[in-house]
Amino acid sequence: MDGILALAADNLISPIILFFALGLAAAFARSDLSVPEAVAKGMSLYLLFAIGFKGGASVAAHGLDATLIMSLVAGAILSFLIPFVAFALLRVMTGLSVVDAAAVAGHYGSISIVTFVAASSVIASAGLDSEGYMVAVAAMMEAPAILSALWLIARFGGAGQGGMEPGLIREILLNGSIVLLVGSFLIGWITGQEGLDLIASFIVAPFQGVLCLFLLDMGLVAGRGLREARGVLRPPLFLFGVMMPLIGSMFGLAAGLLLGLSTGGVLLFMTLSASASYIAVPAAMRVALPEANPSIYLTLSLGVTFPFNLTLGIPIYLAIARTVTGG
Amino acid sequence: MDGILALAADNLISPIILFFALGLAAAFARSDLSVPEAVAKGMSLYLLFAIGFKGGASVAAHGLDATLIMSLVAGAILSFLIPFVAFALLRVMTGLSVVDAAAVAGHYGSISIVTFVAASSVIASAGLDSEGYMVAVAAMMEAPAILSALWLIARFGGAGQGGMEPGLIREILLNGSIVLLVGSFLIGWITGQEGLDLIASFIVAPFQGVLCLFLLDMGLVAGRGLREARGVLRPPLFLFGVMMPLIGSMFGLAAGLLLGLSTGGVLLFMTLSASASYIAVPAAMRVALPEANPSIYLTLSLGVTFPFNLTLGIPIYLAIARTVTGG
Amino acid sequence: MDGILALAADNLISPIILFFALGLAAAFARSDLSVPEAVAKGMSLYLLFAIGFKGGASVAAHGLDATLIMSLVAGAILSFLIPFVAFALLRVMTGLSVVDAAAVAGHYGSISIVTFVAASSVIASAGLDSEGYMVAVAAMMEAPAILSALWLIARFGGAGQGGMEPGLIREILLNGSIVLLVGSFLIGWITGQEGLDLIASFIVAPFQGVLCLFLLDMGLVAGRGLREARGVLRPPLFLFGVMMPLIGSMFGLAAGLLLGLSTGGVLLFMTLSASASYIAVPAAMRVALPEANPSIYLTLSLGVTFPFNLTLGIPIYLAIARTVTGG
Amino acid sequence: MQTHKAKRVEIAIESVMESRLSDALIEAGVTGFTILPVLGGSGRSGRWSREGQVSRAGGMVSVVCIIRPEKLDDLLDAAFSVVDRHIGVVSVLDCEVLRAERF
Amino acid sequence: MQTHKAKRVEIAIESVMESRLSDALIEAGVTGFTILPVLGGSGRSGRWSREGQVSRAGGMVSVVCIIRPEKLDDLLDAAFSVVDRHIGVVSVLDCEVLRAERF
Amino acid sequence: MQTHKAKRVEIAIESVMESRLSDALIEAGVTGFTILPVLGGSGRSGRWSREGQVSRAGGMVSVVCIIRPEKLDDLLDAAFSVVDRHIGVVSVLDCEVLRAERF
Ligand SMILES: Nc1ncnc2c1ncn2[C@@H]1O[C@H](COP(=O)(O)O)[C@@H](O)[C@H]1O
Ligand SMILES: Nc1ncnc2c1ncn2[C@@H]1O[C@H](COP(=O)(O)O)[C@@H](O)[C@H]1O
Ligand SMILES: Nc1ncnc2c1ncn2[C@@H]1O[C@H](COP(=O)(O)O)[C@@H](O)[C@H]1O
Ligand code: NA
Ligand code: NA
Ligand code: NA
Repeated sequence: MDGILALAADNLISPIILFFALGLAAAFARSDLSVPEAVAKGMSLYLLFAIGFKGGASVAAHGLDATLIMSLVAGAILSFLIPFVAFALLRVMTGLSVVDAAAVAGHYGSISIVTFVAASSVIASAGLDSEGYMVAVAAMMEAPAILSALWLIARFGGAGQGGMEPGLIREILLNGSIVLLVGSFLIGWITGQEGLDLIASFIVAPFQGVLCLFLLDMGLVAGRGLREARGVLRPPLFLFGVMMPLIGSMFGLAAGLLLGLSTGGVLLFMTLSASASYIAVPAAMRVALPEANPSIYLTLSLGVTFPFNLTLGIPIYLAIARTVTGG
Repeated sequence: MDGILALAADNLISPIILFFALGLAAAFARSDLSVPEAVAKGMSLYLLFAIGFKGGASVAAHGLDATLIMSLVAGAILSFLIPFVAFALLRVMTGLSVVDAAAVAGHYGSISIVTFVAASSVIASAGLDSEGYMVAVAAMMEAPAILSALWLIARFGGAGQGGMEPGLIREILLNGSIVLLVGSFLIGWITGQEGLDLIASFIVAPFQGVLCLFLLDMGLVAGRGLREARGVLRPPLFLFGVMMPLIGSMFGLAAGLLLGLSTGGVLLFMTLSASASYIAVPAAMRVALPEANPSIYLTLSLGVTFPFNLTLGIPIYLAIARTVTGG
Repeated sequence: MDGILALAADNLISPIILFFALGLAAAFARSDLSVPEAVAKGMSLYLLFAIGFKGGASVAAHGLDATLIMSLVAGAILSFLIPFVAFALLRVMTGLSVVDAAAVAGHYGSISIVTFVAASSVIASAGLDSEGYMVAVAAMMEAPAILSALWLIARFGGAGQGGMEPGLIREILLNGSIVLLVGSFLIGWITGQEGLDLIASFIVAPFQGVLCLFLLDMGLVAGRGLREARGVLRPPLFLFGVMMPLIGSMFGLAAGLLLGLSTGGVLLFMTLSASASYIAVPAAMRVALPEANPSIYLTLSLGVTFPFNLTLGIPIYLAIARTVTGG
Repeated sequence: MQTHKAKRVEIAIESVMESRLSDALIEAGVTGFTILPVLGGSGRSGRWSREGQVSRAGGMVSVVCIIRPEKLDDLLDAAFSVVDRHIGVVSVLDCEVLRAERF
Repeated sequence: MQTHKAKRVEIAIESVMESRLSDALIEAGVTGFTILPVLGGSGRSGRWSREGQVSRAGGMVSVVCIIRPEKLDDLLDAAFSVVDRHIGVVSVLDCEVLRAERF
Repeated sequence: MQTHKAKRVEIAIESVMESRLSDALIEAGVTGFTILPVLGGSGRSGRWSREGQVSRAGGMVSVVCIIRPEKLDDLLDAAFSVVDRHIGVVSVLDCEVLRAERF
């Protein structure tokens, strides 16, 4: 327990968390500080490019673990499954309508890649290692949850015209983040150490600094969202936003242990399961489920669960992963 | 004297000055070279982030000098005071109306952070050191001058409805540049050397290169401004734009000596006092003093004083600071 | 022959080519992956800044080769000349109208700076060297071809009101890419090794990484262009897009040998002659020759010739340059 | 200068729906449209601004079509079929155009 | 398709004044508006372009409100109170809207 | 609130032609205009989008001028002289403006 607290304290004064807090504070104080949309998008392309490539290069270096396929399958299953748990919890705990509950549930099955990146940083500073292909697992977990959300609607009613818009599946599977992450992973794998040497001073050295600036922007956005959506965030919803990642992480823990991953790998699986999407799933929900209220699902995933994971969640998952794997 | 000339010559062929000159030349030649707005804003966020953080880390390393608070107070006083000097000079030297003179005066009390950064580069290449908290002094000097300008209007008449728009004070104090600069300074201070090590390859190594590109853009903007505003720049105004920084620097010199700062610190105080704002103050003036002509104050601060400080001013201030402090 | 194939294979699995291929694939699959316009433009400014500066610094280091002036003259002549060859070929091989043929021809006399950069990377990884002033030759070759295209129209008729729009010449010569490339070249030359040391960690270390991201975007753009313009690309046109760079490279080879350049220099001359413009010339054509169909010339230069040079062309030119110069 | 009567239809719609709207318009025989970026706005679902968006889901665009008056109904039907369940504001103005042969 | 008469008001204003205008509009009971970016322009104070701006002070935005005709006067009063001392162009058009219940 | 009749002219034109159009407008005595960015569009020459452009040649802008009715013909002549051989859509609306002394 002391270990968790020390780790959490340590984590809380890392520059990336502090810049996130600065962004939150600036937004609450209604400062006009802002990062141009194009620059924020450019930084997110950079982060996807860098972690994808590094993951691939690490697979090239360590050889292909026999559990890669199994991990991908496990990721897909978790992404399908977690929305059902979230949906049940939401219907019991909160007064959300079927449509809103299904939409929120879809977000929690999917993942937040920035939370994944933050967990990777923590792994690195804890001197641990992790399976490079976890990046591919992350990509795998982005989409299936959306299908679960739509199935929940179709099953439990709610939206009159629910059902798949033509082309939506293709759009989800080929969304830019997935394509860039998977593509960079494959290129990193193909070009291996030689490729990494070529571009290391672009994707390795400045990575933490870019992450700081990016989290500053995330703080600004999350803070502005929370300020706008104060009304939405009643206590049961807030509670859900904190409990659900803890529950999700247990599924990730189970998967990681069954697969026999390293301590770092288990932590990453826990983090992926615990995190909630705020890019791919909201976009899909706007198309397929326009009746669902975006300020509910965005506030929960970006305003509550994301900061929770960043600050307290990851240290907790790490402590658990260490205890359980003995790593 | 020879020393100044040699230093100025040396300064004039540094890449950052030459890129500024390239931008000016391209603008005068009406080239369509331009830096996208979002990229320019991204670079300015980067510069604020980097100098704030480095300043904070340097305070963490060297311990907190007892003069920090005194320096902040001195900065605020200078920022309040210099507009009065500038206003008197403008009313005597030029035919500007009260409104325009007050608006211009406000700019000269405030500061230009890029000029500050350029002076820091000169300090580094001269092998000198400076107080890390000068970054906080820079932030402190941004806003008070605006109040002086508004007071001058209220006192000497001019704009019918002069006076504070509601919310303006908050906007000025929480403007993005100040928040990012101060926030990064604090984070640099909290995380110290460890934090700096983490992100040094983002904020230290590429800094000079980004500064070159940024000054290219400043040259383009200043050049286009000068071309548009040719008519405005009558000889007395031009003369003011060159004299005022020299006068301002003397106030900075006095403050630096009284506070007992290092040679580098004195140079920075001189530079801050000598420089004129072209971001925060123009924005505040558009809100509070729309009757003032923006092409007058922007042309003076960005088209005359900024290039003057960059090319001749800083070497002069350095020579003086060295002579006086014996550094 | 084996050497060429091995080299081509090696080239084909370099990260920059693979990222280009990723972009193409994403565009064909209609992924929504995209790089914001401002970020793409920022990266192209970075590339021009970096290669211009490095070229200049290299001239400062190796001293001024007597052949600089001769190379510039040769470049201008090639740029003037190649459009006539291209025009004749187009009129014989394809059914293009005079206007469209002249417009396309103008593109092939001019150059693609990204192809030049890719060839420079190949030179570096082959352990060769090249004349730093080839950057200036590249700038020199941008514009003359446009005049040839307009002359061809004036001579062979086609567009009723053909002829120079006032101001067009100035616009072409002072277009942003040329100004930044030449300006950075001169600044690199003036500030030499000292300047390079100052900004090397910005323009040298991360260069390859930025190039990867930039080529990802080029792949996306080329792929989207090809998808839109499927109809345009009849076999004779496609054939022209592959043959013309090979023919052009022979002119570059001749020039490089006559001038007695190094193996790397010859390769660069071949590459410049082989490459086709997709920035400066299309812009000029829209102003001066609006009757010409942009989807023909853009599809050819960006969709066919650019990928051809990037993947197969450069290895072929390198093999030839090595054989002929014995380098 | 000779001008011709036309209708100018402006549709503010979420960015995620843009390609669906474009496809519907083209299918309905609309020969041209122009898409303008939107920085922010306010409506029944509150205020938003582009700089406060991490999500592709948030932004909007404004689609402007100039058409012959007799095509208006087809266009509105097409637009309505997409906008119906979604956020979107559709407005129609009378205007005059040069070069009517282009529409 | 059933449409309803409305007014379309367009206000070009300096970016620094945007939040003050939005607040004034909302206070005047305007239920929705859309903000478009402006690249540049020309007026009595000369030409300007967004790429030639270091300063937040320089840019402009265009605010478009579609409202019921009877609300026009309130809106114009609100807009005028903000625009009065400042740079700004206010224009009003007649238009038709779908889904009038939204306004 | 007192308003005055005016014309609102909107010209969609390729970015490369923007400065030529601005010059022509100013020469024709147009006292002000506002330039809006365009994200993409569709026309006889196909669909395009700003994010799919390497080339400066590809983009368009939309130029909006509000003028006194009596100046309309001069403006249209000026616009037409630039747009004639080029891509471009010119439309004209009736509108009302505040502060007529500014036009
Ligand atoms: N009356 C209106 N005039 C102009 N734009 C509007 C209006 N109502 C809504 N909008 C735009 O449509 C978006 C969504 O509106 P709503 O669905 O009412 O929240 C707003 O954020 C505005 O950008
Ligand atoms: N007649 C007009 N039509 C359209 N926009 C205008 C007009 N007059 C002024 N503007 C816009 O308002 C800005 C400021 O105008 P001004 O105050 O006249 O300098 C200009 O830069 C234009 O963007
Ligand atoms: N009817 C129209 N309504 C609105 N914009 C149009 C229209 N026709 C063409 N445009 C715009 O003008 C561009 C060029 O049109 P075109 O010359 O027909 O290819 C298109 O890409 C659109 O941005
Ligand atoms: Na999850
Ligand atoms: Na000052
Ligand atoms: Na060529």
